[in-house]
Amino acid sequence: MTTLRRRTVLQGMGVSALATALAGLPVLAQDRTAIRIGYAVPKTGANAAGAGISTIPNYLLWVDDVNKAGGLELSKLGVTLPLEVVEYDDRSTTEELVRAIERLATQDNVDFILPSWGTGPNLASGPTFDRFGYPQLAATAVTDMAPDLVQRWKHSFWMLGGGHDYANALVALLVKQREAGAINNKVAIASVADGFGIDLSKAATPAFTEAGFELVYDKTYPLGTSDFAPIINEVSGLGVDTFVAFSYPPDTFALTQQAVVANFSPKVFYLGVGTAFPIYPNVAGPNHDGVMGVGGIDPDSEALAAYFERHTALNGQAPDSWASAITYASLEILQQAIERVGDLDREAVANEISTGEFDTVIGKVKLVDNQLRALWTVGQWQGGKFVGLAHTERDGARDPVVPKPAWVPAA
Amino acid sequence: MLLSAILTGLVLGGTYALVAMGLTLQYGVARIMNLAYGDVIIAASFGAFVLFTALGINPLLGMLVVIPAGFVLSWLIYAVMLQPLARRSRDRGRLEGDSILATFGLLFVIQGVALVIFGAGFQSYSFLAVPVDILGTTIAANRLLAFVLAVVFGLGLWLMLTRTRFGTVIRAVAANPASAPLVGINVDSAARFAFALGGALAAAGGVVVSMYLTFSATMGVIFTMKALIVVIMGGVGNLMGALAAGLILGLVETLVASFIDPGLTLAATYLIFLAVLVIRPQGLFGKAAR
Amino acid sequence: MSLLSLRGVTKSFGGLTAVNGLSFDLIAGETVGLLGPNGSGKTTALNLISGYLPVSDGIIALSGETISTIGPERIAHRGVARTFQLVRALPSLSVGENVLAALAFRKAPVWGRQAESHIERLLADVGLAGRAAQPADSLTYIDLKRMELARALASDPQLLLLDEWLAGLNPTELRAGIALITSLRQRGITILLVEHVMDAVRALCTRCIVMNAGSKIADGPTAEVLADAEVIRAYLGDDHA
Amino acid sequence: MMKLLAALVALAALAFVPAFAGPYPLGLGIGILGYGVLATAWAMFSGPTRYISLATVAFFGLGAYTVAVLADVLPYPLVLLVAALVGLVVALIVGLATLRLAGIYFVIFTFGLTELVRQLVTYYEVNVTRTLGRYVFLPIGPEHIYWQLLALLAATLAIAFWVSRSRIGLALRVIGDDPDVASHLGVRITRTKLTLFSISCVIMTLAGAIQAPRWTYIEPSIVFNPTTSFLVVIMALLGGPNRLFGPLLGAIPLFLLFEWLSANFPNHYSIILGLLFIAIVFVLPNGVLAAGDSLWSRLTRKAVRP
Repeated sequence: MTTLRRRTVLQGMGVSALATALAGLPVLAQDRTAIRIGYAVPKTGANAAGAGISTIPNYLLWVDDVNKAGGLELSKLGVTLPLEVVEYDDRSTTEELVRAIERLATQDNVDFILPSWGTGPNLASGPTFDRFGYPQLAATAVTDMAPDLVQRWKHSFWMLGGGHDYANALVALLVKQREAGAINNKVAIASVADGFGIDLSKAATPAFTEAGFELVYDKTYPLGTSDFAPIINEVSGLGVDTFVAFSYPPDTFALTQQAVVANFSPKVFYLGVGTAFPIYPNVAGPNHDGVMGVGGIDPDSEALAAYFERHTALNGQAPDSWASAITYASLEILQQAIERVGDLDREAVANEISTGEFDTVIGKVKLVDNQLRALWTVGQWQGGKFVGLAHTERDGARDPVVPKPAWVPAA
Repeated sequence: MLLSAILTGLVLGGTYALVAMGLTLQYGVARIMNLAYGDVIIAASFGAFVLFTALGINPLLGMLVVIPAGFVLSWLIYAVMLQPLARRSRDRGRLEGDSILATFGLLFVIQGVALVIFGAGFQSYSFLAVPVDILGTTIAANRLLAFVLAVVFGLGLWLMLTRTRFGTVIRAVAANPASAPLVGINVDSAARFAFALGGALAAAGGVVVSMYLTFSATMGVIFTMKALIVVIMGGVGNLMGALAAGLILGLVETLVASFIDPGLTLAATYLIFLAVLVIRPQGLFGKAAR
Repeated sequence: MSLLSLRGVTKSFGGLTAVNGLSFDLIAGETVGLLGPNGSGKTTALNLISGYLPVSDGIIALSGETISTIGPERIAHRGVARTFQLVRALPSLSVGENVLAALAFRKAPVWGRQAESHIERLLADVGLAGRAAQPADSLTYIDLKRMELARALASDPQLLLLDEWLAGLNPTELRAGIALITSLRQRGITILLVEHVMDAVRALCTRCIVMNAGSKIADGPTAEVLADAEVIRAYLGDDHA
Repeated sequence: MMKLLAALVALAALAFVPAFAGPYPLGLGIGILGYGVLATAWAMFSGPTRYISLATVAFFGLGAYTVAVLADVLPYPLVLLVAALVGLVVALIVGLATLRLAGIYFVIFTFGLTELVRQLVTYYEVNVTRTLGRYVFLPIGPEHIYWQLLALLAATLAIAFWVSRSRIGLALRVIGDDPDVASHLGVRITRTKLTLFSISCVIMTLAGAIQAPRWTYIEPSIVFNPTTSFLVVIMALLGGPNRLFGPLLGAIPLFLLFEWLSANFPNHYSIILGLLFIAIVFVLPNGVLAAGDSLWSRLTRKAVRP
């Protein structure tokens, strides 16, 4: 891991030196030695942990994969070029991110820019991508605004769905369980008071009500809450079979531990971001089995298994089972679009991304209205894998295990 | 329900108090507003994490390594970096400004080292996450442990400060650094020791917190600010104040979450903090400025 | 007509009563010494008059108007200026700015070009002519005291409270200091001075008030008061009585 | 008079920067101006009084939020006016609440206040509007933001200059040195502190409001980021908070340093930055300008000596 980092640093330094040398010169095809990929990601600050799991390792893996394969073939230019990276730390602030993208676009003259991590940063950098005509492959943004945003920013692509997708899928899944008599009618929801939690709870609350569920608890808690004893204690006395938390990583883990300690073991235990993280089984111990959450993967896909292996080998950690594979798939889409266009014409590449069909680790993908609609929406830990239970488009989902196994008290 | 909320709140408050006591010692005696305090906590969490996951050492035993390490590290930080600043500043305002800048730098250094070694991701392990039943309320053993340690350390420190000669020296320096040398006290070494002791307490807090909280290299500042709030609310340099303020904040947070709305817990925390300062500008247990 | 009058003024800190039922009057133009052993409440009395501390009980009036219920800045605007027991210069300001600070915020403020001549004259009065630009924290102790006096005078006071202003001076400086205060008296400023230097008290004060343990134990012409046995006992201890 | 002319010429020259600077230099310009305004406004109150305020981002964020809420409802100049009013009202409340606080208590109070504001805005958005995150789609390009910030910076410097020459500036310095002496000299402490604090906070609020359109998307964790408050303090302290151009001259090199470090050492940014801060405290104990002064005086002294 350390050696890898050192290499990227050297690479980054080399690139910026080169950029300074080349500044102002027109970049001609025959002068090219590489395809320049730029990104600004949070390496420090509040978003660093999230980006360190879903975004940065996949960027590294993709560059490594492409370069090991000899680079990208640009048929119109008659060359095959390796990828060269210019990376910046956006320090988890929007202001830095916007400026870094301006810099990548106009100083470093990179060919393509990869987006930062998270919904807010992707929304905030949308106009800047648009202004410089770079396609934006937002693989870690969950927003119901996507249909409007693609109208506003023609070359933006939204890959992780919106709050309604996840909420509706969850409700549909639970309706079936209720009809099968596996769970009762009572549901408790706790949501983190941040963009993600609110988007999902806003979609879920009416969906649950319309489906005839009784919402006996529906509250938010602030970002940064560390003690969930009050919430779990209250919910455990309400007789719910279904507990839903639209939570963020540290809360996701804390909620699990608190529920185990309080021996609150509802038949359906659903959590938000972080459930699909490879670290989750370490946190929850044997109790991870049967926990549901956002995301999921196809456990039978060989391409995905190979991706997991390569990712683990390069980064020293497994990818998460939600946004990681989609992030990697977004890069594969970019890669294939570039190769099909045969040069670095961003307009043409963006059009190809809009209209083409691509073969990725998550299967065959065709964007609908610039959005990835083929998504795993609900997953569950089964046999050590976070398998998909519900998919927006395709079958082949695993059946949920309801009730989940009862908690095993920690030793 | 009320009893349960109160117990849970006290236990949560115990963590806050434990985390804050070291800082109140550092600020109260050494006059250093240590912005890197939370990063020392996180460093200790990483220490306990590595000992536990790589070497299989129980965090309670791990404390025997991590706490002295925290002491030595803080001792060195003070001796190398802060002592020259303390010596050259004539007045307290100057040292405050300098120490803010210097420890702000230190914060980045510790965080940067942790980022290089451990990456930015979340770390977590599970230890003593077993339920303990107290008066019908289920509490996680690791959180209970934090509370017990807060009380033990608080009591131990209080005894040390009030019953030993060394404690008298520390209190003299805290009360009046200018005149302490007149009675033959070496202010430098007292301040250095207090700063190191504060670091040891931070390390203890870090180990305990790591047992039940998910942490990452960039989370130090959250602990710093929480600790500062507790310290200021209790009255700078006052151990009992830190303990009381920690418990109050824990109680408020839990009671609001249980009976009003979990969405308002942090707002209530800050509101209480601000209200205390508006009514008592020197904190709960602090002495008036004049 | 009395300029300042105290009636039953009391100040307690918690359980400790520092000033207890203090009453006296100052006639305009007088220079009065406030004497007493350490801890007898003299400085507290000055602090109460200048509004630095609020009274616990009693009334302080200036020219017949109560000032014990208003804050120090409004008392200053009524014409009360003071120096502090330990000199309190404004260290980040220059000598001239220290004086300007008083000119600028007094009842009839002086500011800008006009203030410069005032500053120069006030500094010349206390023997600091031509030193306006010097940083205040570079002055010697006696010069700091001079500057503090110039600052107090810049407020254009009717009543000047001097808290051990002559303490810590060498004999030459003391003579100069006494001469300076004498010149103020001649300008018609009423002066209340807390002082331990007896020679100065004899030279300057027409009248003395003596305090012990928070209460007034003597009040009268200087020579009489200083001869009073009780005063000597309170002041110098039983051995001298 | 010459100085004023020079300042006006410099201002006019800076106003032409967007005409030939590319988007990235313009972005740098916006960043520098933004922090320059915040640091200068911060120092206006905190420099002379030495009250270290961490509430900068509370006002900055309030400004940004005001724009986000009202951008579709009111014409832009009116939105800015409302933002300034919001800043003023909050500043007066905060100012009154903190009157009795000093030193570290003031520092942490202002920090807690920022978090409280952020929590309350979040709670309101979550429970009343049921949405977190707002969009600001205003036809205001980077060059407009640049010009507005430049104008704000010019105004801020002009106010700071006026304050330093006026009675209220002197009053603030006297209070900073010794509040007891100040009150005995007739300085109205409450009024002075409140006035300056409010002016400083209104400027911060406007700085946030002006920059809001640049981000398009606004949520509490973006605009109430406490790091901003810390950076402003560090910049002002570095440059020397008691000089007119001190905070600005602290903001420029630090801002460029951050930029350079994050571009060239994205993976070791934190460590290098931290070590630099520590080095700065040791090498330049009184700020950049003071260091420049003492260097200058040393040089001239040498030159005078035979």
